[in-house]
Amino acid sequence: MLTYIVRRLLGIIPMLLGITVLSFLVIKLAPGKPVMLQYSLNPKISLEEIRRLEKLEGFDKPLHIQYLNWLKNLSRFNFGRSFSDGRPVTEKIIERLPVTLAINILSLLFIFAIALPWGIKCALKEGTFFDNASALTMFLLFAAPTFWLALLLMQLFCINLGLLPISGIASLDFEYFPWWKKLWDLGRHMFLPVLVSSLGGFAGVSRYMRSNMIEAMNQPYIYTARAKGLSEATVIYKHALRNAVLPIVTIIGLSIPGLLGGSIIFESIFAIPGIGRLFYEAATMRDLNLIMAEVVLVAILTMLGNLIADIAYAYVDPRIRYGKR
Amino acid sequence: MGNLLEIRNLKVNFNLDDQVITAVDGVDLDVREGEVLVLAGESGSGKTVTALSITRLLPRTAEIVSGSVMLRGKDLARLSEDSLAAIRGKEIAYIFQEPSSFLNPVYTIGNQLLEAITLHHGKDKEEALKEARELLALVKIREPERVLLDYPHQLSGGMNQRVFLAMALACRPKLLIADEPTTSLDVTVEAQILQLLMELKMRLGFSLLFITHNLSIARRIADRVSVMYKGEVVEEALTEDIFKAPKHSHTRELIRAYEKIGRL
Amino acid sequence: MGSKRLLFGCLIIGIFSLLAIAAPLVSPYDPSSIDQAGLLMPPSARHLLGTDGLGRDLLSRIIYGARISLSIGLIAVGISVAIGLVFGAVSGFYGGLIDSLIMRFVDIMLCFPTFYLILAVTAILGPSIFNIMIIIGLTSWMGTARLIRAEILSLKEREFIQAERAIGASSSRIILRHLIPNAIGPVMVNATLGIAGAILVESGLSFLGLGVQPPTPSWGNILIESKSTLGVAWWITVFPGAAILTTILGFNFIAEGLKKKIG
Amino acid sequence: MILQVKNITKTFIVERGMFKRGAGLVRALDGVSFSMEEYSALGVVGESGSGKTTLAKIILGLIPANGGEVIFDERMIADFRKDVQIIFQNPYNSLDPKMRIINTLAEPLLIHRVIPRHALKERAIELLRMVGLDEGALSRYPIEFSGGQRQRICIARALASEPKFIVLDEPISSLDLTIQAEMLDLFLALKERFKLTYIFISHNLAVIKQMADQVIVMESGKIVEQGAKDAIFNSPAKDYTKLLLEAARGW
Repeated sequence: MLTYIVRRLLGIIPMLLGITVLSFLVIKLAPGKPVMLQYSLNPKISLEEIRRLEKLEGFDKPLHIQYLNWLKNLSRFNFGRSFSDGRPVTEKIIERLPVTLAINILSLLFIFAIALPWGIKCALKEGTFFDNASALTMFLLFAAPTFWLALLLMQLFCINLGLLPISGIASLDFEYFPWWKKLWDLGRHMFLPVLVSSLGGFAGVSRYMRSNMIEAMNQPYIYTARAKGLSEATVIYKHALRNAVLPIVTIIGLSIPGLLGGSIIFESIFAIPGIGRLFYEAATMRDLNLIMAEVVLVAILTMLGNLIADIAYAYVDPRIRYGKR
Repeated sequence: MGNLLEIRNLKVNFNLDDQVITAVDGVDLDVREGEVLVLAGESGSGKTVTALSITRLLPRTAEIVSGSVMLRGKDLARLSEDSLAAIRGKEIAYIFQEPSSFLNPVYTIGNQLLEAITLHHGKDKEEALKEARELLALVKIREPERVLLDYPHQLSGGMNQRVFLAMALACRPKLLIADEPTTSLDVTVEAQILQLLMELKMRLGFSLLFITHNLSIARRIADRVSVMYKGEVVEEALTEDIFKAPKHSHTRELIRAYEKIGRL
Repeated sequence: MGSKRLLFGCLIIGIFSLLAIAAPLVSPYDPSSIDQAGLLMPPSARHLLGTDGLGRDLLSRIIYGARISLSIGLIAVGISVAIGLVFGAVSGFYGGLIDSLIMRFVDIMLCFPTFYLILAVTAILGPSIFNIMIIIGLTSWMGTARLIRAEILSLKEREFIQAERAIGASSSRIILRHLIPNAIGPVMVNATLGIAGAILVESGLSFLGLGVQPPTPSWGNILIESKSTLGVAWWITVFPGAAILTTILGFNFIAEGLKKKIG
Repeated sequence: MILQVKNITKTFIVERGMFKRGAGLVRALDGVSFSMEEYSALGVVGESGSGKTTLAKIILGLIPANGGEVIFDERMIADFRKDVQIIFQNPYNSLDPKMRIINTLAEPLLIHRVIPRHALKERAIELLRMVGLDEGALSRYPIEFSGGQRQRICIARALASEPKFIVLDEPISSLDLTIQAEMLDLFLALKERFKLTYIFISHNLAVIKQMADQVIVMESGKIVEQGAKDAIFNSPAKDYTKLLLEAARGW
């Protein structure tokens, strides 16, 4: 087990290298000089000034030197300053990260808490009205653009029914609330964002769980379990379920990029100050340092998510944990 | 000798998307107390479906259209799912063709074996473990302690079939149904498993319904042979008689083929 | 079941494609002409789906939007399938070092949540229709590459490929006459789903204002307005979204039907 | 000598579970040598994992060996790919599911330019008749045929280029008993008709006894015993051979 983990951890190094090189190249696609871009809005800066700044930031050096310098800074979590307000990029991201992580983790929990039992139920009722109706629903959820669903839900809950606040993560007078009211307030604000960011994943995971379960129920060992005289409940929940659930572990890892990507859209719709919205703002303002920092960050988060899921899967599946004798 | 099991006019259909296929078409079959009955036939002849129908272990698409399955006077075909579950494993046990895929890959051998032991008799853990070791010794597994902790994929096909046999015999069933249990094994291992099976049958006195396409096995172990062809039993006779004087044309064809390629 | 879905999907996509191609003939108004009679008019006989905030006919804008959205979907997937096919086939057929290099590259690409990468590149290169097609294509080929590689690896193990080699068939003959015809089915399914995915990405991008730029109508950018008209003009939210939903459903139905057909 | 196999070794790398260190090496073949006379029939018998199939693939050049060599006598084998053919165990996997039978049969004819294009169809029909099928099969797909029929088509394809040497790798073990018997008769008839030299690989000693005049017994990649059929069956020298015979005869 230990050797496997060490091997996987070592595997991160080339991945990190690849991720940073690719991110670096993406930014270098930019036509024109970055410094120009940065200060182009500022008419007071002269051409000489720009040259000087370029030298200062090392933009006159060859590409690989620039990359190495950038990498050196990166290893110290120094992504430079934001073009828009001059604050350190790292600081801006750290400030915004908790909200995004909280919503995504809540979504993940929400997805799995509902999608797994739902998928199992569909599998056990394969071909019935319930199964077909849920298949259709999931199909629709899969096909609907998230931001459109968000708009419709906002219309319904916030405008027609007036039940929920339309945007933000807290009320204006949040600070003066007692703790229970704070919690309630947060809950009301978080409800729609978490729901919206879960819907797509929910459809995917429940369909996946359903097909895994159906497959497991058709395996030879299910005949064995029945032939032993086990009750149908034991057959399903001991023998089929364990086999069907194991591969789900890797799905958690795979759903991370989707969730993080979705953050951009729903955070900007619901006006939530997370890294998704930060990225959106950076993209509209062409704030290169910030864009680059976030691209690297989400890629690393994704990679770590996959890594953890892989190791977890290898651990829970005895066929991988123990080889042949 | 009396009949342990009497199957009468069994008919099983498979309801597929666009058609109905009759897999078993009016089968009568008797298994006598303590005998070895070989159910022989080629692929698709309906022998496995017949065997699974006895305790209704069929896939969802299958449907028992008619027939009775009497076990010592009790009609299994009319029993509720719960009462049938009480009979499976306890009075009628199965072993299958590919032991490695018929064992659950995510549980240890010990777990699966203990399940079989404790299911029909409430035993405490110590007792059950002792029983498990004895069962493994019964099927001549040398390192029972180690095997109990192993997962199926860590054992060879032959070992898994031994484990399977131990599991099937846990409740000392009256009838053991073996569906091509040696087909996926090498010939030398096949010989060992068959020998073990016959030894255990002598010791424990169960009846054996053995399903195979391999007539040389039939010749070796059977008291009687039933031949199935296209969902029907076309011939049933004492082993000696059927090889000496086969009556049905399909049996003759089978035996001719066996003489050519099954017999050394 | 499979063929019914396939038919239904083809019907939906067929209708949208026809509308898109014949946009100038079938749309009741020019998509950018402004009706002086009023902005944000609800659906009526004059404007079947109502008008937008500038008084433009919503139906006409959706019909013209179909042109943009469908062609972006189609071309982006064309690019991504082409790249995926080459990488996947090379990787699967030759194996060894080149295979591990390509697959590591795929792993790395997959670490970038597509939307971040696309947004980063559009932010830098500027959002034009052309850029969007290329960028979506360049960032969505990894699934296809993996699929093709897996298909080819499993086909290579099949005995009929060995038998072909035994009768002396050349590598190119095996690839062209045996591997590709047998691997193409899953690729078609994948590509159909890919078109749906690309249309979704485009609409999201345009909705954020970083995709197709107004006044050119696309389904995503028509919806931008709905943020500010929520509760005032429901039709601006409902109809373009429904167009996206139906199209995606159509492609998904085709994919499902194809999958069943292939077996 | 039509075939000489000299000291073939082949090792495979296998992953042994993720948490056991590194990969293991498995010796699939270990110093295998034998030779064959023209028009002779060699039976190779062994259990799973004995290296039979690996040997077949190496002889055909479908996978490379790690050591040793396979020599076909140049005077007799002019064009390796045309003159040496193989029949696999699983007929369900051996035909391209997307190809009509006529195209499958035409492939070797086209590749080796055995006959002019316009005669292709006629030749394909002839091939089908040879293996007991008729021209109705031409425009159909593999899925429309039973296992036995598919194996017949595989034989027709193998014979299309008029080979001198055929490797039969468990060619009947996935078929029903009665079909197996028919296939053996077909092989024997074709052997006579085309003056074939062949290697027949099987785990079934009874089949080997009928199909071969020389026999090789293999176990874990090595040749345990080789010799004339009668010698092997009547007075086996090695324990393993005895064990196999005993298992096949019953106890």
